[in-house]
Amino acid sequence: GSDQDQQTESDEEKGELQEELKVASWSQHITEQTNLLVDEEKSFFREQGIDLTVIPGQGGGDAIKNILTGKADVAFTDPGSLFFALDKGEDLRVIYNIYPQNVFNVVALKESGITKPADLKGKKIGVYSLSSGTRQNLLILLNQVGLTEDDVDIVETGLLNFAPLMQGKVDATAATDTGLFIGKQKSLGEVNVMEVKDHLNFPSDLFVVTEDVFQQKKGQLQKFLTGYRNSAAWMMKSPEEAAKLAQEYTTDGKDIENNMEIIKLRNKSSVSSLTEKKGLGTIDTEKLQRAADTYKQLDLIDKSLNMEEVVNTELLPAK
Amino acid sequence: MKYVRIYSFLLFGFLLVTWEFIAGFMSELVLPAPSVVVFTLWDGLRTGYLLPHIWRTTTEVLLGLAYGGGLGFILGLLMGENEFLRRLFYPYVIASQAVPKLALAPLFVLWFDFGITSKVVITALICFFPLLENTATAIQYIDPKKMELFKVLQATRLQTLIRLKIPTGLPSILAGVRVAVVLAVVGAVVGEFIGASEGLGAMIIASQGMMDTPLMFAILIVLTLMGMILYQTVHLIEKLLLKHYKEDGL
Amino acid sequence: MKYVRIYSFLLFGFLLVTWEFIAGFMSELVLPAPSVVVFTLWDGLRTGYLLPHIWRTTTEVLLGLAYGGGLGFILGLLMGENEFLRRLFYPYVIASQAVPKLALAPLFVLWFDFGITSKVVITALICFFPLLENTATAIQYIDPKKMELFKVLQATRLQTLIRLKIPTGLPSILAGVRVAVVLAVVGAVVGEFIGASEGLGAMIIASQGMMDTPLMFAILIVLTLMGMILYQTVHLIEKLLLKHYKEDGL
Amino acid sequence: MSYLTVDHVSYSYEGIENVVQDVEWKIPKGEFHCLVGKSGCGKSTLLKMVAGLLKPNRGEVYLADQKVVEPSAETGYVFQSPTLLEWKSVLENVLLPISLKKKTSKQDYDDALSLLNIIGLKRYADTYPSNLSGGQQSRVAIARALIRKPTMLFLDEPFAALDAITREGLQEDLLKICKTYQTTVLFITHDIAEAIYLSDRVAVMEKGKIIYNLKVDLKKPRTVEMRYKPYFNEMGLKLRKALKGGL
Amino acid sequence: MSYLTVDHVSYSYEGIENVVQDVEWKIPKGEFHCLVGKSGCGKSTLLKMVAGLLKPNRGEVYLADQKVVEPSAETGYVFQSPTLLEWKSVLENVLLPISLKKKTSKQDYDDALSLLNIIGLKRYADTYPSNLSGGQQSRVAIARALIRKPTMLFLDEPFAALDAITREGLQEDLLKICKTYQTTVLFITHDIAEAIYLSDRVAVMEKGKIIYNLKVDLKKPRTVEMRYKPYFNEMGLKLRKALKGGL
Ligand SMILES: Nc1ncnc2c1ncn2[C@@H]1O[C@H](COP(=O)(O)OP(=O)(O)OP(=O)(O)O)[C@@H](O)[C@H]1O
Ligand SMILES: Nc1ncnc2c1ncn2[C@@H]1O[C@H](COP(=O)(O)OP(=O)(O)OP(=O)(O)O)[C@@H](O)[C@H]1O
Ligand SMILES: Cc1ncc(C[n+]2csc(CCO)c2C)c(N)n1
Ligand SMILES: [Mg+2]
Ligand SMILES: [Mg+2]
Repeated sequence: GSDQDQQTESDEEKGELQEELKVASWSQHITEQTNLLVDEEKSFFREQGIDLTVIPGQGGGDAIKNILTGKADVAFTDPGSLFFALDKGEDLRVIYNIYPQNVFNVVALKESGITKPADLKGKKIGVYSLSSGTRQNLLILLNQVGLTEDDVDIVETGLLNFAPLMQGKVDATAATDTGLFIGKQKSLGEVNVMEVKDHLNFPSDLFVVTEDVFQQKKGQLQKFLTGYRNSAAWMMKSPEEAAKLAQEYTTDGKDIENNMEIIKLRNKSSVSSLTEKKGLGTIDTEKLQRAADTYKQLDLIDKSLNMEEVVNTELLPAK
Repeated sequence: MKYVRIYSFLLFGFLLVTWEFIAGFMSELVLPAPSVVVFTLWDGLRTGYLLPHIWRTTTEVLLGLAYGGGLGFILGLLMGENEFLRRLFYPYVIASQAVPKLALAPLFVLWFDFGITSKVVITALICFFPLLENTATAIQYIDPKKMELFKVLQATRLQTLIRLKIPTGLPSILAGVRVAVVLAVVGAVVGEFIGASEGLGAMIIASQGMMDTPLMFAILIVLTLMGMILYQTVHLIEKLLLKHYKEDGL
Repeated sequence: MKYVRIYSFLLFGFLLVTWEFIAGFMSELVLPAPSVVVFTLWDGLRTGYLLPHIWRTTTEVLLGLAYGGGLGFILGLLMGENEFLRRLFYPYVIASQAVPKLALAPLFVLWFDFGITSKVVITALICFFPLLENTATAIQYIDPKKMELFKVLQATRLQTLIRLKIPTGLPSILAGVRVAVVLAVVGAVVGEFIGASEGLGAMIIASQGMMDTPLMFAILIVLTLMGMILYQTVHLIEKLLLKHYKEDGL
Repeated sequence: MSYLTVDHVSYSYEGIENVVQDVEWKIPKGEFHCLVGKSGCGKSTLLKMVAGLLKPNRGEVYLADQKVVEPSAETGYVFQSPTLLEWKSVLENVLLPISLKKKTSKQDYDDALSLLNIIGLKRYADTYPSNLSGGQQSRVAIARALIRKPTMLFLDEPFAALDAITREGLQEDLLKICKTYQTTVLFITHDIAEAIYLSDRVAVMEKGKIIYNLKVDLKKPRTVEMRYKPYFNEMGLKLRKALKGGL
Repeated sequence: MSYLTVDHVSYSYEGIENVVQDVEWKIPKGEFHCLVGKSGCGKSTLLKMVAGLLKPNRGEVYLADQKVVEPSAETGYVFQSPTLLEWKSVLENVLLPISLKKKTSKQDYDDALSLLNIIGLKRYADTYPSNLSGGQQSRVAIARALIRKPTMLFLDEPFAALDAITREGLQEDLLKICKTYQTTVLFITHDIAEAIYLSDRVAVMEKGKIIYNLKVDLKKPRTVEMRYKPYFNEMGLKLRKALKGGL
């Protein structure tokens, strides 16, 4: 309908062919994804001939469902959700490593004396919700020191997860780097932080596509990845500008100072020694494999997954 | 009318078949086939896996209904009777309804606890409004002749309420109860979305986290059945109470 | 009655002061003081930060109300009139209500889209039930003498419905509308929880993500006001329509 | 040839048998028949059946040779209780039968006002029923039955709530209207004098059966003097006797 | 000494002025007074005011020397329309006034049944009001007003829906009951003969004013023959004249 008309109109203006591409995100439009959201302003994707739409969602599962039903072409999702979908027999491809660093952590108040994962035994630990990455990563952390879900008391706290911690209603809470930053802003006080990446560092988010889309839209996907890489590079180079744009283009980017810090954190998690070498987005298949094996070990999934078959690097432009 | 069962059955069958058919084209993650869902449900019941959750949610629904329904009815009576109270407190009643409980849920957990209380409070808060509104409305529109009768018989205000206004308003009040019982189920589940590790709402979240859509649908079926059983119970009670009200002359 | 405004004001003031007082002992994260909340709200309005979200949610609420209310009213009429339809479709109506909409989110996005449609559908789905239930109930309990009158005047079924049953059932139907408008606000917000980047529901999620409780409260206040304005509008319409119904003889 | 033919009808309510038993009745076109009988004997039930509101268990009813299965457009009916719509003004209530058939015209409006004038309620046209006295309400119900100028009128104690003077005035008006439009009338009353004064024929009902049937041989138009004639008294006594318990 | 004293009362409804105008009335203990008047003249309004249901705009009402501000436990009231509770059986409807005051006893129950017997509805005790004929319903309303053995009775056309025979029977019963319990009665009727037969005094109302007041000098207890005495006819004519339009 009218979308189409507008489309052709702007095509004519630009005098080049714009191809539509939809990315389904695990979240709403948030500051840490500013680079994905500012195409109107910065044209990272339009320069590549891609007309990008970002579809919001609630959780990595939504992102995957959206590509499975054809509502979107690319999913911006976490490895956990990828594993679950693969476990259910879906045919998916990983094409880009958005955040090679694991951003999850477990936070305890300084006075609690909890400093290492083993101290968590028998404690009450908060997670965002039973479907959240905080829970899965907490399990992984516990697993690394030989603990299971039964050794601790996991409670859901909702997004305000630091409030119960401050009130002493929980002994520790599972969170992410950005969550912890915001918590500290809200006078969380002195805390001990146990980073999951110190125990099992696997990527936090990936671009995932279905096999069908992968086969049919290779060219477009390639352009998209180039665009994304450029946008990520831009966000690293000029976080101030990104922080400012976030105010307009995101739902939560109210405060420019905070935006700046969050963007810096994400910039940090976008790089690893591997990406330094081979360029942004390079997929660390081995680490993904270890993560998948851990999920299997934790009984979160039934099948043994082979990441070699899932990961595809051919679309990623060389550095 | 006697064929309604047959048509009902046919319609149900048709819907099931359509669903099964459509599901054939879709990923199980998005729309599992009814056969798969029923199997999952059966499995969950057989192994007893679902039972504690069903039990927990049922408890919350019933407690929430008792408190919320009771409160809604009593407040409805007070506010229907007394314009002063109505004007004084109605803004707060509406506020309590217009606020999405899901947003308050994290705070409820902080204000109350992680246990059953916060869920019962949410359930009660959600289901008290239809009863309040219907009760308050019903007892305001009473045949003035009957009001005169009770006045001439020196009925006290309470007697007029209990012996005239409530009986006359019963159909409308019960319509409110029917809305309330169905909302109560939603209320309990929404309450369990946050801060629970047991109950069908928590199960939904967990199943979503694991992308186990068949399990989620199985739970939704349990919830639907729960709502229907509650609704039918009210319907039966109504049939008994309103034998002499049925006024449809057609 | 004329002092009700004063009391109302006093009560409001008292509640505010209490809240401010209690908030003094609490982290802003758990319970922000009203002064802080009002400042945040004012700031959000002044800078225009909240306006597009308010606009978006209002649109969804109004559209959802129009569709859901219309559907509920019409289905209520059909099901109140026709026992066959009632028995055939009621199970599905209840099912649609007992299922938590939040859980069905992915399906909604699949069937409709991630834009405004899915939120309008959810809003409509949530607010159609009270209207359906109240309408169906109201038009079933009609004075048999009036039914006889319309029969003797050879009124068609449709005329009897429009000229007798609906006018008689109006108080109860409007009670349903009042419940519906308030639920509509909740519906739109829940719809926006699913996956939206605009609207007050999305803002709530974002504010929680930012742990910005004052902002969340400011949004809840906006939502409350929205519910109250809608409720009051219905109330005004009711006053106009029901001038000759007011039967309270006290 | 009779206009209304009641052919051996019977009726039972659920649980109450033989409320009307095997009633036969013929009313020729333009005639005015009355039905009297003790309270609860089945008069209203018979009237509803004849008008097509209730379906006889046995027997049939014909109006102008058409079998009656539902109320017809030719009939006007006044119920035992006024049954007005509270949310409509008096005028709107009177116009209701017309407005259910078509858009009301200026003519209908004038007709309604002139009927309101006859029943003495013209100045209450814009009042709402709940502000009327009992007798005023029943008069509105009468006007409502007449507005469509029916060829067949069924009236169930229409004047019961009226004082002697108003009642007599309306009796005259009713007779005049019926004469003008050749209306056939079946009229239930508790007032024996009223029955004699108005009718060509009076029937007495007891326990669902017509037990007595009296032809009234008085000239038309009736005059007030007739009421005090011995023949009138005689008829009255006959009817009283029949009413009191068989012949 | 009068039992009921109506002291120059007036009443206006919103928008309708002077529905009752400056009415004065005294009813001595045990007397039976009737009020007649054209439809809409203000009878029901006056009765409601006297019973304490409406507050006079001017003037006052005293019952047994107590100022009437609200209905008292001493009074029974029959409304112009029966107004029964549809969800209660006939027996429960009759017992309503008692059950509002206390737990009903076996005695009350027997009283109710014997009243139902008097009004001829004993076998309908367990029926619901919607299954009764119009006249049957109004009889239930009468029984309901009598169940508490009031010392003061207000009746608003209680017999309007009844046939002559049933009506006469109930007139006798009413007179008997009133005599037994020394009940004071204010009775509205449209039937002039009924007014004369029942009352010690008949008042005629017009446009809210009492324009005529007639003492009935007939022996008590009344007998059927009295109805046909010339004195009876004479009274009737006087009242008719008053009703018809002033004296
Ligand atoms: N509730 C009311 N509001 C306004 N006006 C009223 C109300 N009730 C009665 N009236 C008016 O007051 C006048 C007297 O009414 P009332 O009922 O006293 O008459 P009535 O003498 O009892 O007549 P009837 O014999 O027809 O019952 C009437 O003109 C009527 O229109
Ligand atoms: N809807 C009903 N359901 C069951 N029984 C009824 C119904 N209506 C009337 N009856 C019974 O049928 C009998 C006749 O009632 P009907 O109304 O025909 O009497 P009626 O002659 O009109 O009396 P009245 O003069 O008191 O109006 C009564 O005994 C009554 O109890
Ligand atoms: C940087 C980053 N932070 C948080 C999440 C959220 N998340 C991680 S796993 C998981 C559970 C499955 O949905 C969710 C919601 C993310 N994807 N990326
Ligand atoms: Mg009758
Ligand atoms: Mg009156």
